[in-house]
Amino acid sequence: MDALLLPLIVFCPLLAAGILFVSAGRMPARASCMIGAGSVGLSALLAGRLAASFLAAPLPAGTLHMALWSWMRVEGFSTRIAFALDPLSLVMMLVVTGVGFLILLYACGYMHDDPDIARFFGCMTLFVAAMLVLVFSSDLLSLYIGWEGVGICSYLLIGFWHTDTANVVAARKAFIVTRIGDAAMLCGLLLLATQASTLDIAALLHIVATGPAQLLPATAAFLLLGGAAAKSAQVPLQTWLPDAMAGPTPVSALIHAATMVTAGVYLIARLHPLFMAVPVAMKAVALVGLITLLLAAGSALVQTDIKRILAYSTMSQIGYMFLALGSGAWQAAIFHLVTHAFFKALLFMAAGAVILRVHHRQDIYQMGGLAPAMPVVFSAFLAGAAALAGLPLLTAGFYSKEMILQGAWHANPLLWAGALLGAFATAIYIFRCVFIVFLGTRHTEPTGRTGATMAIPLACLAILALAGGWMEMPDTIAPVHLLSHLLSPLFGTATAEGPSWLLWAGSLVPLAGVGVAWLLWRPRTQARTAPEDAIARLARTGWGFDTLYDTLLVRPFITLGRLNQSDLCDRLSDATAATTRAGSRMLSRMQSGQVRRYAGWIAAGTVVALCLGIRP
Amino acid sequence: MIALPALILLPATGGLTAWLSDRGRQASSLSWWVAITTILLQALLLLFITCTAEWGHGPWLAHFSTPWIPALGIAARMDMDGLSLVMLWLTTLLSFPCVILSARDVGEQPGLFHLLLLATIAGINGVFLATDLFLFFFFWELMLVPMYVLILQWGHEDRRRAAIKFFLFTQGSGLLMLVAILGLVILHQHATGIVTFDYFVLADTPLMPTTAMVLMLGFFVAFAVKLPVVPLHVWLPDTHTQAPTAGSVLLAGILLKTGGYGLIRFVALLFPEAAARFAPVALALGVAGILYGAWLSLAQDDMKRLIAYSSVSHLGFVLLGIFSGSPMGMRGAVVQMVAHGLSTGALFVIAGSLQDRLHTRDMRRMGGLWQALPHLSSVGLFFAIASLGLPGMGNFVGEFLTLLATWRVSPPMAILGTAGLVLSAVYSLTMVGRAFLGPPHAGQGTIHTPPPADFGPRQMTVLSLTMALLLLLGTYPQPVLDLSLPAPAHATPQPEGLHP
Amino acid sequence: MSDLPFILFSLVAACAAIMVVTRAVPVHALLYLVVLLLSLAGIFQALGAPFAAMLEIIIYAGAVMVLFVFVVMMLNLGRTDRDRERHWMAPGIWIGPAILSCLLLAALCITLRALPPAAGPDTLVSIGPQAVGIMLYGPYVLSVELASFLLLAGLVSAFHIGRNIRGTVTGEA
Amino acid sequence: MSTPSPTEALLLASILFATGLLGVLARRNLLLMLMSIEIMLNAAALAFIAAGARWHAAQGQVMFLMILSLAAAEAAVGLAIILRLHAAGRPTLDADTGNRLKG
Amino acid sequence: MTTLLSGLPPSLPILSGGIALLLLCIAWRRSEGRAIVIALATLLLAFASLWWPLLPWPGDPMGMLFVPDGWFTYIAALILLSSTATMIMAWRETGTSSDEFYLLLLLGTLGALVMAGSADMVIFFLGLETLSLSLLGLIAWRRTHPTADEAAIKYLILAGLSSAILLFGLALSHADSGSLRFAAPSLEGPEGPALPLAATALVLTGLFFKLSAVPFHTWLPDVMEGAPTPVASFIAVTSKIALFAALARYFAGADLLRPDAAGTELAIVALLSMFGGNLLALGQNNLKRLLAGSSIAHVGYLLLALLSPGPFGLASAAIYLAAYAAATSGAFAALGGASVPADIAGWRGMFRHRPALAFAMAIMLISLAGIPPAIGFFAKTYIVIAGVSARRIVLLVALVASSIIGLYYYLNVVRAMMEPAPEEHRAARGTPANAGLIAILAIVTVLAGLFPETLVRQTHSLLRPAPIMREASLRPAAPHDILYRE
Repeated sequence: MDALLLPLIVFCPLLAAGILFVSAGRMPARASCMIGAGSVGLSALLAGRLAASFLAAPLPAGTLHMALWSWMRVEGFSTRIAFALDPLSLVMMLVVTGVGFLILLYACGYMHDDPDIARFFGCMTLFVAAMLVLVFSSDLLSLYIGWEGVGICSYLLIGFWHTDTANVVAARKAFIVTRIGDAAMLCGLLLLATQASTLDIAALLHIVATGPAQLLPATAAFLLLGGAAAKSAQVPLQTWLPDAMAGPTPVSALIHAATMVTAGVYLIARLHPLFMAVPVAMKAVALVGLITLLLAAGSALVQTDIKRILAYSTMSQIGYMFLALGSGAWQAAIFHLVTHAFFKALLFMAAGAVILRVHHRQDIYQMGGLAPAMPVVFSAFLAGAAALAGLPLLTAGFYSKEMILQGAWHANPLLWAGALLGAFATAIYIFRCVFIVFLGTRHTEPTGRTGATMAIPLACLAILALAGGWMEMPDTIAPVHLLSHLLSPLFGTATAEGPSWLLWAGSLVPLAGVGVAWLLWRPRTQARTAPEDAIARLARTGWGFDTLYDTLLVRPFITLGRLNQSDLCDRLSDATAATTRAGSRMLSRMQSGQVRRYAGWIAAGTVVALCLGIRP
Repeated sequence: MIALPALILLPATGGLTAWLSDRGRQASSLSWWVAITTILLQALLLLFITCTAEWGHGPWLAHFSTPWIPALGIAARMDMDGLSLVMLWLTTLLSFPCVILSARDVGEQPGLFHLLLLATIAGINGVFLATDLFLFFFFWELMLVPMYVLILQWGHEDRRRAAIKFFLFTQGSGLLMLVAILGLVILHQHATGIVTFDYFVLADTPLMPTTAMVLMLGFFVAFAVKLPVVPLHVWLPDTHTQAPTAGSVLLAGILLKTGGYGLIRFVALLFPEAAARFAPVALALGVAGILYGAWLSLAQDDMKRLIAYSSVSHLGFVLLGIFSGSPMGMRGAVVQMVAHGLSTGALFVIAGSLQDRLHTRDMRRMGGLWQALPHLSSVGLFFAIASLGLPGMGNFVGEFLTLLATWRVSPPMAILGTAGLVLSAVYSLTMVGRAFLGPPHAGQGTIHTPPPADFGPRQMTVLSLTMALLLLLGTYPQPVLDLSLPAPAHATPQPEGLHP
Repeated sequence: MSDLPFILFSLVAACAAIMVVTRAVPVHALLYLVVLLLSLAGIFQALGAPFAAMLEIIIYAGAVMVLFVFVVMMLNLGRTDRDRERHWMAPGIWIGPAILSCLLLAALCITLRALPPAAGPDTLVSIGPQAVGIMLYGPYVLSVELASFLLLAGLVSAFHIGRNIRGTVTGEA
Repeated sequence: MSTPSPTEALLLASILFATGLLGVLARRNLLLMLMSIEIMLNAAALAFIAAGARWHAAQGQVMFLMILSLAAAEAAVGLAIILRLHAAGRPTLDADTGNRLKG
Repeated sequence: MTTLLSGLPPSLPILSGGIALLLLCIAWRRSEGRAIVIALATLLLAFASLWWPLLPWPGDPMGMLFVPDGWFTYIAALILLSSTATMIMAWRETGTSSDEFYLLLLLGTLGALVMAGSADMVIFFLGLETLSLSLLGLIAWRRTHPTADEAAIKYLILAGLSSAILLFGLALSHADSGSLRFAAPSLEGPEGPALPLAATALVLTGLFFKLSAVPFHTWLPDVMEGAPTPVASFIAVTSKIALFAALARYFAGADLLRPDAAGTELAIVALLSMFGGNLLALGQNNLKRLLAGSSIAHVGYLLLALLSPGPFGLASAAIYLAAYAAATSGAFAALGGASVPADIAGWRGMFRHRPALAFAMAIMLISLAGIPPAIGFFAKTYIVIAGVSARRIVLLVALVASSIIGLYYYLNVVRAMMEPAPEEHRAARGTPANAGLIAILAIVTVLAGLFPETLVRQTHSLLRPAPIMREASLRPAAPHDILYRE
C-alpha cells in the first residue's frame, strides 16, 4: 500500500502537467492555479502520509521498493524504472513536495495576471514530478530521467517570458551548461553500466563495496561529480545560475534555490559509498565546494540585483553542502540542504514580493526604505536573511552550518577556516542587502499589497527557516538528533563533535559579519552606488568565468562553424562537378566541326594503337 | 506468406488509383482520400502480418518466395524478421503524417504527387523485405526515382540542383553496391558453381579476408551515403532543404533508415569478420558524423538545413551502434532510427508548415513565433527537445544503448559521442530560440501581413500521436528492443512451398 | 633483288602521290593521280596480277578519273581558287599531319621489316584472269551478288543526292 | 631474273598510304581530300595484291575487285555531294570553314 | 543456285528479293505507301525466316563465308526489328517522294545483316560498305536542310578514311596469314606478333570508327544532328548492332583476357568511350547530339562486356544490345514524334502538353541510364556481372563513375520535360504509327525490365552452349564455342 503511494506522488503533478498542457490556456487562470498547486499539495499530503507510516514502522531493510516496469533489457545490460524510499529520499520528498507546494501557492498570487499561467503551472508541476522521479529512483538511469527532466523544466521556466531575448539566452545557457555536466554524468553511467551491467544503485554500491578492483570508481566518481557540479552550479560549471534568475521568481525559489540545484548534493549523498571508496574524489568534492562558496560569496558581496545576490548566495550555500559531502559529513550536507531549501525559498519569495511591489525593479540601489511599506515581507526576508547568515540559536541555518563546520574541522582545519570565512562573507552580503533594500531612504514608492496567497507561504517558510533547525542540534546546546538518527541507516552515525570553541567561532563570525554590514551600509552611511573598482567588477561578473568560456570555447566554436556554414565537404563535391564539367567542355572543343581535325583524331588513334602493337 | 508482396503492391496500386482518380479533374481531393485509404489499408495489412507472423519459430517471422529470373538464380524472395517488422511499422506510421499533413495542400497535380509518394513507400517496403540481393537492389534503386521527381516537381527554389545531387549520390553509391553484390555472387559461383542472389546462400560464401573487406566496403559506401556518414553527407542538407515537406519527412523519416537497415543486414551480418575489422574506422566516422553534423547544424540559418545537419549527427549514433559489434548496439541503433524517424519527421513537418506560412526558412527572418503560433511552436519545442535526447523520449534510449555498446569497445569514442549530446542541446535550443522565442521579427504579424494560421486540430492530432509514440518508445522501448535484433544470416528460413 | 621496272614504277608512284597531295590546282593533282594509277598498274603487272593491272587502267584511270575530271570542270575553278589553295598550304598546316603520317609510316615499316619471305617458292607466280574468275565465281559468288548491292546502294545514293542540284540552288536563291 | 618481293610492295603501299593520309589531314579542299582517300584506297589495293602475291593466291585480286567497286561507288556519291555543296553553300569547298555542326 | 544459297540464312535472299521488288515498283510507279508496305513486309518476312531451317553447307566448315549461328540469328533479329522501327519512324516523316528512302533502308539492313554473319573479309567488307553507302544517301536525304550536305560530306570523308585504314589492316592480315578469314590474326604465327598486331590495330580503327568509340567518335554527333531523325536512329541502333556483332565475331577466337596489345587497346577505348561519351553528352543541348554521346558511352559498356569472356560476357552484351536498341529507338521515335526542335529547351513542359509522349521518353531515358524498372537496369547489371566475373576492376570503376555522369544528363532531360513551358507549344502530333511504335517500345522496355527471364532464356538458348545456368561449371566457356555451331 505504501509502495503504491510512491508512483502516486509522482503521478499527481504529472497528471496536472498533462492537463495543463493539453488545456493550452483555455482554462481560467484560477483553475490553472488550483490544478497546479492542488496537485502538488495532494502530493505533499500523500508524502506526509507516507512519511508518517514510514517513520512509524520502518521496514526491515529500511527501504521501500517499488519496481514499476522494465525499461531496457538487452544483452549485458538491463535497467528498470524503479522507485525506492529510504530515509534520504524521504527527506528529499518532503522538501520537494512541501516547499514545492508552498512555492506554488505563492506563485498563484505572484503569477495570477500572467496570460500564460497554464503553461507556467504546467512546467512547474512537471518539474515537481521530474524532481520526485529523481529523488525516488533506485536506478541511476531512471534517476537520469528526472535529472534531465528537471533540467528541461528549468529551461522552460527560465525562458518563461520568452519575448525577451535575454531570457531565452539565459535559459539556453542554463540548459547547455548543465548539459555539459549531464554528459559527464552520462559517461559515468556508461562506465558503471559497462562494469556492472546494471545501474541499480543498491547493486552498484554492493559491487563497489565488495569488489573495487574491477571497477573504476575514481573515474566514475569524477564523472558523476562533473554532473553534480553542473546541476548544483559549482565551479567550474557555475556560470549559468546567476543568469537563470531571468525566470519568474517562484521558479527561482523552487528550482534554483530549493530543489533542483541541490540534486547534485543528493546524487553524491546517494552514491556516497562510491565516493568514499575514492579519497581523491572526496577531496575534490570538498575543494569544489570550498572554492565555490568563497567565490560565490565574493560575487554576492558586490551584486546590485537582488535576485543575483540570492543566486550567488545559493551557489555559495551549495558549496557548503559540497564541502560537507567532501568532508564526509553526509548528514550535515542533507541537513543544510533542508534548511537551505526553507530559507532560500523564503528569501526568493520575499524578494519576489518586493520586486512585484516596486514595478519589477530588481536593483537594490533603486529600492531602499521598504520596511515600513511592507512589514510582512520585511520580516520574512529578515528571517530568511538571518537563517542564511546563520545567526546563532534562533535560526535553522545556524545549526546546519554549524554541523558543516564541525565536519569540515574533522576533515581538514583548512576547510573549516575557509568555510568560516565564507560564513563571515555570507552574513555581510545578505545583511547588506537587507539594509540597502529595507532601510534608509526610499527610492521607489511601492504600490499594491502582498496578497494572502503570497503571505501565507512566506509565513510558513519563515517559521520553518527559523524553527526548522531544531530537529538537529549540537550536543552542547541540546542533544537533538532527529535527522541524523533518521539518516543513520544510510550514513552511519555522525562523527563526534569537535571542541566547543568551534561552536563559539561559528556563532560569533556571522554576528561579526552583520556588524560589519551595519557599519558599511547602515542607513546613514550607505553608499548609493555599487563599488566600481576592478576587483568588484570582476567579482560582479562572476570572476570572469563567462568571459573566459566565451573567448576560449563558445566564440571560436561558433565563428568556425559560421565560416564553415556552407560545409567544406560540399565544396569537395562541387569540385568534382566542376572537373566533370571541364572534361565535358574539353570534349565539346574536340568536336570542332572541322573534318580535318576529326580525321586527325582518327589518325592519331590509329598511330597510338599501332605503336601499342609494336611495343606490347 | 502472400501478404509480404502485397505490402509492396498495395501502395503501388493505391498510388496508381490516386493518380487515375485525379485525371481530368483539377483541385479535387479525391486522390488524397485514395492515398489515405491506401495507407490505412497498409496499416491494417501490416497489423494482419504482425498478428499472423510465425512467432516463436525462430527469428524469421514470415516468408515469401517465387522464382523471378531463374536463369540467374534470382528469385522474388522476401523474408521478414523483427528488424524488418519494426522498420515497416515505422514506414507505415510515418506515412500518415506525410499524407495527412503535408500532402493535403499540395498545389498542382495532387494525383501525381500521391502516386510518387506511395511509390516511394512501396519501394521502401520492398527494401525492408527483400532477401534476394538483386530484388533488394531493384527496390533500392526503385525508391529513388519517385523521390527524385517529388523533389523536382514540388521542391523549393533550388530544387534542380538538390534533386540531381540526391540522385547522383545515392545512385552512384548504389552502383558501387551493385558491383559488390555481383562480386559476391560471382565469388560464390566460383566456389560452388551455383549462381544465386539468395541472401542466405550467399552468406555462406567462403571469402578471403581482403576480398570480404573490399566487398563489404562496396556495400558500406552505398549505405553510408544513404545514412549518411560524414563526409558522404553532402547531398542531404541540400535535398532536405529543397524537398517538399512530405518529401523531407519521407527522406528523413524513412529513406535514411534504409541505410541503417542495410548496414545491419548487409554489412554487419553478411560480412561479420570484415565489419569487425572495419569497426574502428566506422566508429570514428560515426563520431565524426555526430560532432560534425552538430557543429554545422549550429551554424545554419536555414531551419531545414539545421534539421538536416542534426540528422547527420543523430545518425552517427546509428553507425556507432551497428559497428559496436554487440547486439546491444544493434538494438540501440534500431531504436535510434525509429526515434529519429519520428522526431525529425515531425520537425520537418513543422519546418515545412512554417515555410508555408512565412514563405521563408531563414531563421533570421523568424523569431517570436510563439505568440502568433502557440500550438505550432509548442509542438516544435517538444520535438526539438526530443531530438536533443531527453531521457524519456525514444532518442535517449537509442543514444544511450549505442553509447553503452560503444563504451565497451572504445571509451574515448563513446566520450566523444556523448559530447555530441551537448552539441545537440546547443543546436536544438538555438533553433527553438531563434524561431519560436524572442521578440517577434519585424517583418511578421504587422497590419499588412495577417498573422499566419496556427496548427488546427488535424495537425495537432497527428503530431500528438507522434509525440505519444515517441514518449512510449522512450519509456517502454522493450517491444522494439526485443524485435530489433536482426535475424542472423545463417538461420535459413524454410520458404513455404518452394523447396521441399 | 628487285627488278628495274618495279623500282621505277615505285619511284614514279611515290612521287606522283606526293605531287597529288601538294598541288594547288585540282586538275594538276588529278593528272598526277592518273600517273599514280598507271604506275600502280605497272606494279600490279610486276607482282603477277595482270588482270588487276588491266582493271586498274580501264576502270580506275579510265572511268573513275574521268568522273573526277568532269566534276572539276563543273566546279569551274579559276585563279582565285588557286591562290586561295596556295594560301591554305602554309607550312604550319603541314606539321601535324606530317608528324602523324611519318609516325604511321615508321610504325608500318618497323612492322614490315620483321616480315620474313613467305613460305613456298620464292618466285612470283602470275595469277591470271582465269584463276581470279574461278575464285570469284566459285567460293566468292556471294561476294559478287553483294557487290551488286553495294553498287546499287551507291547508285541510289548518288542518284538521290545528285538529283535537282540546280533546282535546289534556285530554290535557295 | 630477280623478281619484286611482296614485302617491298607492301612497303610501297605503306608509303602511299601515309602520303594519302597526309593529304586527308593537311588539305582543306574537299576535292583533294577525296583524291587523297583514293590514294589510300589504292594503297590498300596494292597491299592486297602484294599479299596475294606473297601467298600465290587469287583472293588478293578478288579483294582488289571489291575495293575497285567501292572506290567507284564512293567517288560517285562523294562527287555528287561535292557538287551539291558547291552549288548550295560552299563554293570554295573549304572543309574548315562554314561548319554548322559542331560543339 | 543451290550453292549460292547453301549455308546462307534465308533472310538474306528474302531481303534481296524485297529490294528487287521495291526497285521494280519504283520503276513502275512511285508510291510511298506501297514502298513502305513492301519494305515492312520484307523485313517481317526476313524476321520470321530467321527460324527457318538452313540449307547445309556442303564443303569445309572453315571455308564458310557466312556463319548463320545463334549469334547471327540473335543479332539479325535485333537488326530487323530496329530497322522496322526506323521504317515506322520514317513513315510520312521524311518528306516528299521517299520511296527510295525505304530502298536505302533495306539496302542498309542487308549490309548490316551480312556484316553480322560474315566470316570472311570480303563479305564483311561488302556488307560494311553497303551499309555505309546507303547511310550516306540517307544522311544527305533532306535536300533543303542546311546541314544535310555537311553531315554527308563529313561522313563520306571520314568513312572513306576509316575504310581505307580498315582495308589496309585487312591486307596486312591477309599478308600475314594468307587467308581471308575475318578473325583476329593469331599471334603465334611464324611471322611473329608484329604484323598481326599492326593488322589488328588498323582493323580496329575501322571498326571503332563505325562503332564510334572514342577517339574515333567525332563524326557521330555531327552526323546524327545533320541526319533525319529516323536515320540518326538507324545509325545509332542498327549500324552499331551490326558493327558490334562483327567486332565480337572478329575476336571470337582470341583470348581477350590476355594482356596483349589488342586487349589493351580495346580496354583503353572502352574506358575512353565510357567517359568520353558521357562527358560529351553532358555538355549538349541538342537531344540528338546528347543521344549520340549516350550511344558512344554505351559502346564503352558493350566493349566491357566483350572484354569479359566467360559464361556471362557475350550473353550480357546480347542483352545489353537489345536493351540499348529498344531504348534508343524509342527515344528517337519520341524525338521524331514530338515535332519540336530537338534541343532540350524545346522539350520543356512536355509533361504538360504531351504527357504520354513525355512519359515514354522518360522511360527510354531511364532505361538508358540503367535505372529500374526499365530493361536498361537489368542489362547493365548483367554487364557488371560479366565484368566482375572477368575481374575487369578498372573498367568497372569507370563504368560506375561514367554512369553517374550519364545519370545527370538523362535526368536533366526528364527534369526539363517536367518544368513548366514558357509558352504553349503548337501541338503537332506525330503519326499514329509512330505513336504506336513508341507505346510498344515503352511497354517492352518496362515489361522486359520487370520480367527479363524470357529474354535471358532466349539469349542463352541462341548462344549455345548456354553460357550460364544455375549449375554452370567453373570453366568459362570459350567464346568460340558460343559463336560457331558444331
